[in-house]
Amino acid sequence: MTEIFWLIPFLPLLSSFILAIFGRTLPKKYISFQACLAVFASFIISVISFFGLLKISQESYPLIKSLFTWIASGSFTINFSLQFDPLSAVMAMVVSGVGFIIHVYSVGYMDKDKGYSRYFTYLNLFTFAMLLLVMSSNIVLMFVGWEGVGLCSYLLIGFWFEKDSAANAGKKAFIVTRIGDLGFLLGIFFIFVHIGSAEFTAINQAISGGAVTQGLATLIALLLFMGAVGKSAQIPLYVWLPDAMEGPTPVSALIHAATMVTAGVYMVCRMNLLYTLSGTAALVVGVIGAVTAVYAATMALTQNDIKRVLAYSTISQIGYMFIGCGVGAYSAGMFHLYTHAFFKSLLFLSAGSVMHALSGELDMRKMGGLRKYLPFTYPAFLIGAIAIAGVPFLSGFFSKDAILTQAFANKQYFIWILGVLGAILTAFYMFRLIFLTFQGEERLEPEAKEHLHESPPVMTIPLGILAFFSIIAGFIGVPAVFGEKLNWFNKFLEPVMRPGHEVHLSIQTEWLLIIISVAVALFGIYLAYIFYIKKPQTPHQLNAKFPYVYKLLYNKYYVDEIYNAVFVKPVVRGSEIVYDNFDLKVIDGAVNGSASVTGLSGKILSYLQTGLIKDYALVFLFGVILFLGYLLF
Amino acid sequence: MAHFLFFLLAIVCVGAVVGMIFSRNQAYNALLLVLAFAALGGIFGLLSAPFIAVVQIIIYAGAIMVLFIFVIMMINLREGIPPEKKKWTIYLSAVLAFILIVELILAARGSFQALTGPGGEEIASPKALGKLLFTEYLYPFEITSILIIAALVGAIILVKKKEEE
Amino acid sequence: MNSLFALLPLVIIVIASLLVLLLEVFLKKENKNYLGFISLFFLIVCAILYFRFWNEEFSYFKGSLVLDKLSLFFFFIFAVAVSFVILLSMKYISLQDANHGEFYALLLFALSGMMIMVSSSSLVIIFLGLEVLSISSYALAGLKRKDKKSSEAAIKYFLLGSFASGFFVYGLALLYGASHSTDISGILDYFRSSPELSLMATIGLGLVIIGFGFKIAVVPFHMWTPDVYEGAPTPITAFFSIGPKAVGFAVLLRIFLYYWRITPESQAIFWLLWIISVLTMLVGNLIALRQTNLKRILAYSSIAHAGYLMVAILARDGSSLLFYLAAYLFMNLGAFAAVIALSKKGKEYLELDDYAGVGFKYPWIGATFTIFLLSLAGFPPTAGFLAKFYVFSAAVREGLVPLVIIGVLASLISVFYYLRIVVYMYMREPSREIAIHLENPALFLVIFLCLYGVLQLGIFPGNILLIIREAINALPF
Amino acid sequence: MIPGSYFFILSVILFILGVIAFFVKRDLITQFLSIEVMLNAGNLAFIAFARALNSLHGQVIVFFIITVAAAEAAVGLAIILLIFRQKKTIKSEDMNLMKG
Repeated sequence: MTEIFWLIPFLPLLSSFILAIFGRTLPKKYISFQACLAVFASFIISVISFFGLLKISQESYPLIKSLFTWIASGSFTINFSLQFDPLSAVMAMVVSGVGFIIHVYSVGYMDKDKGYSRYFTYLNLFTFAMLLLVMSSNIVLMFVGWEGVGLCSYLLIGFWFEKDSAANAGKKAFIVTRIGDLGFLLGIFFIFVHIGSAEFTAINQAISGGAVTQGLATLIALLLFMGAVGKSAQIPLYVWLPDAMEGPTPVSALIHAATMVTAGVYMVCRMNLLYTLSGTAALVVGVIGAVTAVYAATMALTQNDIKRVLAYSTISQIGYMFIGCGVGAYSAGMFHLYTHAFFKSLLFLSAGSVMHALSGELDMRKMGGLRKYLPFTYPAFLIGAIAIAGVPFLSGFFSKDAILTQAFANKQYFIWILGVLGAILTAFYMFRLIFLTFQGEERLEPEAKEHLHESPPVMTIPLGILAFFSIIAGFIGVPAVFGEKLNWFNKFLEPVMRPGHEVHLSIQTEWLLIIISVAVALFGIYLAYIFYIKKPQTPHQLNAKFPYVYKLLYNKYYVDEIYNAVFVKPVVRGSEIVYDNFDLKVIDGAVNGSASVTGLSGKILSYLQTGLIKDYALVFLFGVILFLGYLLF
Repeated sequence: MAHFLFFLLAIVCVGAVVGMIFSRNQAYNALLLVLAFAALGGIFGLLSAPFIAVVQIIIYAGAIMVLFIFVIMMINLREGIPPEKKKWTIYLSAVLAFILIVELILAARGSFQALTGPGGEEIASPKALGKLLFTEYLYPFEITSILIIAALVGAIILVKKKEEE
Repeated sequence: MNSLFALLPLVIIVIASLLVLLLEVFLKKENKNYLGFISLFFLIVCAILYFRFWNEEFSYFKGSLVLDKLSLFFFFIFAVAVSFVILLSMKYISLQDANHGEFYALLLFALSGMMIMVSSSSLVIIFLGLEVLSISSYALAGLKRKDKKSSEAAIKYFLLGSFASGFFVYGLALLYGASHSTDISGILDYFRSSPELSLMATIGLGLVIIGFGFKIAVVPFHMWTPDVYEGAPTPITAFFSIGPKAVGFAVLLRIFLYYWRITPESQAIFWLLWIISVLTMLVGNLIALRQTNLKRILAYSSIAHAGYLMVAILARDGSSLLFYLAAYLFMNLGAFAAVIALSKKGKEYLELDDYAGVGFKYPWIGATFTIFLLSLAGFPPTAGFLAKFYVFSAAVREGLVPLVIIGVLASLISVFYYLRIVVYMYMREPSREIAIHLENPALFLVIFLCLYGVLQLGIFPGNILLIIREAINALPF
Repeated sequence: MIPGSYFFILSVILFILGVIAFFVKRDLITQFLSIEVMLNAGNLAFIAFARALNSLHGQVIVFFIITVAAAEAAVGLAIILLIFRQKKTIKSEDMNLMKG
């Protein structure tokens, strides 16, 4: 049964073709049925193939299905071939599984949209490209998927192109990620030229056979990482992701949280031997990941747009994944990718449900107290938030803990500290989001309140499923302290990622680290609680009711003030300053600036094009003279 | 004598082209060029190329330039078009032309010796030329027929009056 | 095979054009499409003949006519290009009031010029072929006789083209004087054997390269391109963007594949071409950003593509050059076909604003145009991606890493303007009403074939790569 | 016997004069005439080299170049005529409908 794994990407492609050609004439019900079915079938085949994979011996990994010879040029050939190994299996299941759930959710979410068939065409096409990306057996074919997901992301961000901002955001996403792709492509060229093959197995053989020098490995690894930085929205190429939230929310959940943006992490894991060989490259990956994790988290602190908070949170979480890769704990990175897919898409879909209820409102300042109106969405969101904050024993706790433990174990203390700092911020901004949205007083617009309603089952059931997985998904990779044998995930990925730097700490240290991360998470939640729930009313209420405990509580309030003044205020204020000055002006400005510089040089050059024959001949003559002059001297 | 003839023809040729540059009447321009090309034909004769010299005078100075003059007559502008008014174009092109002349002469300076080398005295008879043309150069000779047909078709297509006009 | 038989395809093409000229007189106006079919028929006959020649000997008329596999490959490219252009023109010339039978005749003359050029190693014959091509092209550019832009395009092309020819002839004279030969192999032998006179020869070679540089439109010899492309009748623009370019590169390939090998120490021309390639890629793409006229955008894009092709010349890699040309043929002609599709009687829609909402109004045209544009921008899995991939990986293999970085950057810039067209088609509300003439089966056939070509070359390039490798390996040196 | 270099220098001068005339003159016909001058300079160079090399090939090539010039003249003048009919002008700078 395992041999049919090559069908996995092609079912959505087929469906996408059918929808592209006949979509306008088909009834809505059929469109959604077919689109979901195709992805679901892919999921089923992935699961079957996965179990098939478990049965066969590790020596026969990876399973390769070569469909045809794609490029044959002189000494090397590139096959259009797919491979299935533990890494691909995990990714394929995540992509098709989460993809299926989001397809179902979209049925409800996009119900009234006029571009219904177009939407599912794109979404299916995206699923195909993403599956191709994770299942291709060589880096060139992977690049095909890589560009394909970029294209679909562009189409889907700009889906509501009537809004100028959406069209622009789509373009921005596309262009910025292409900057990264520049590096990726160059990396491929170098692999091509120096290793002579693009197949992952051959590349790995060349690396483990010592055919690749460290310098070359560093060069290639850094070039490839450039592509990952663009695609996975890390510093400095992250600017497109917050803007990408202009797209429909399910798209944000699927592409800009669960799958496409993690392609960079997947790629680094796929090339893990290369990064293990080059210490420099690994360090760069780790540092960029750590800095991004903290930086994006501070950005998230002050956003008022619910989806933008989640977007920055995604950037930050992907930073964690890169920390994992950077310190050599690739399977920890993958593990976080896997859990993150569940809880982040859960968060996005819940946010979508909130928006749906409020007729598209995104501003948290106009929400509040939604808890009682959205009895299903609220707990779903809460589960997601707890998971991402790292509260035991939800999925996010295990994966984040695995990454931080490995960072510590590899003596990357700087990265570890940044990671811990990021964890506090994560808990803080997530619960700020919860409190502002669901708790506290209602700040709704009157007309929004009128048709406030919980979403239909076709949307809430996916929420339920994702919530369920957000809770339990982590148990396949529990830390070593709970038992050596329990970390099944690590062991499963071991054939692909021969443990490079994975170091085992003593039980005590590991407990300590776990306690730290739990404490950190709770501390963040507590801060958010004080800051957004308690502070507004507490002082005078307490003062009136309980005069004698007043002093104590007053003191406590005093502590809050200290927190407020010493910790929260500076961070928040700093976040605002950084957002306004650095994020918007420097990085965004640099992106826009380079665009306008290119535009300007085009303008200047086109002034030369005067339309006069004589001027053209003059340029020609200039060319001749310089040409001959160069030849003479 | 040969030297004298050469310098005479060269001065006529260059003078006619310079005259064309300064003249503002197109008919004069064309006539001056007839003169220049005829003089050039003489120079070809000095270079032991009698057949080409004749061709130059009959075809170039005769046929081609007459074509020009016909068109100039047809267009018949009331007033001539004076040379370029934008001074910088003239200066710039003069400077560029000067650089070009230096470059070309620099390029060829090593070959001046070879250019005056011995063995250039043999008169190329039209017979030898014709033989070469119809043996070794038969293929390009046939190609010129395509060239001329294409030119004729192109010219006619562009200027013929349409039936409905 | 005897040498007269080897001339047969050329003779057939010339006879075909004469026949078309003759029949033009007798055919009624509404039957002029027959002329197109007649031309197509002869083209196919010619292609079959060339197909038969594939494994024959290859040199006739003392090397004046070289039917090696390289020239045969180029014949096929030209045959495909010209037949596509003929199919594109059939409706166009009646819609745009240019219904001349001579149209096809001139096109066939241009084709014969290109055939002469690629199948010879004598620069004199190449020059004659170039002139046959150019003279037909000048006339073709001016074919919309009532359109002022068209005749302006013709005069610009003509004057600048003749200006460039003047330099070419002078360069040829210098080469002849220095090397005693006008044959490519003779000249290159001279370069190998006697370096003492090589300054004049190098300058001569430089001027000859400039002459071809004009034809293939590389910066700074490109200035004519956008205006001529804009003014010429659109199918002719499509022809200009591929025909003269391919033929120019064919000759450059013949010169340089050998030249690099015999003068490895001669760096001057190499670096000149390097600079030209960089300038071409950057200038073409940068100016294209500011254009709003589709034909001008495609004109600048064709300049940029000449830059990428130049990279292949610099990488000394013939097969990637041939593959790029084949891919470029399909994607560029496809794009032009989509532009031509958007026209009605007496009116062409060429401004970007006209394209707003086209993707929804004419979904097929929109979708295929998008694919062609993506291919031009170099997206996998289209032909354009593989073509760039080949060229750039060949360049990396030769150690031209900075060139490749610039090239990839330039193609990054190009994404802006290609996507802008897509954005207009799919993401703008139509600002004005456009109505197009849709009954044009020949044009849709071309679009379909180009689409097939783009995908075939992008996904299953195996066969054509085999052919290309044979063509390159069969080169005498 | 006159040194070949004289002829060569004359040809260079003629060529450059042709180039200058192309930029100085403002009507299409005379600009075209300037190109003819450039072509003739090329012819002169060919014949000078032909004599120096004692080979007839140069002369044959000149024969072809004259043919080319004739063909170009036919098409070029036709285009100029077409322009004149449309615009009633043959000033070079009036050809400016397209730019940018």
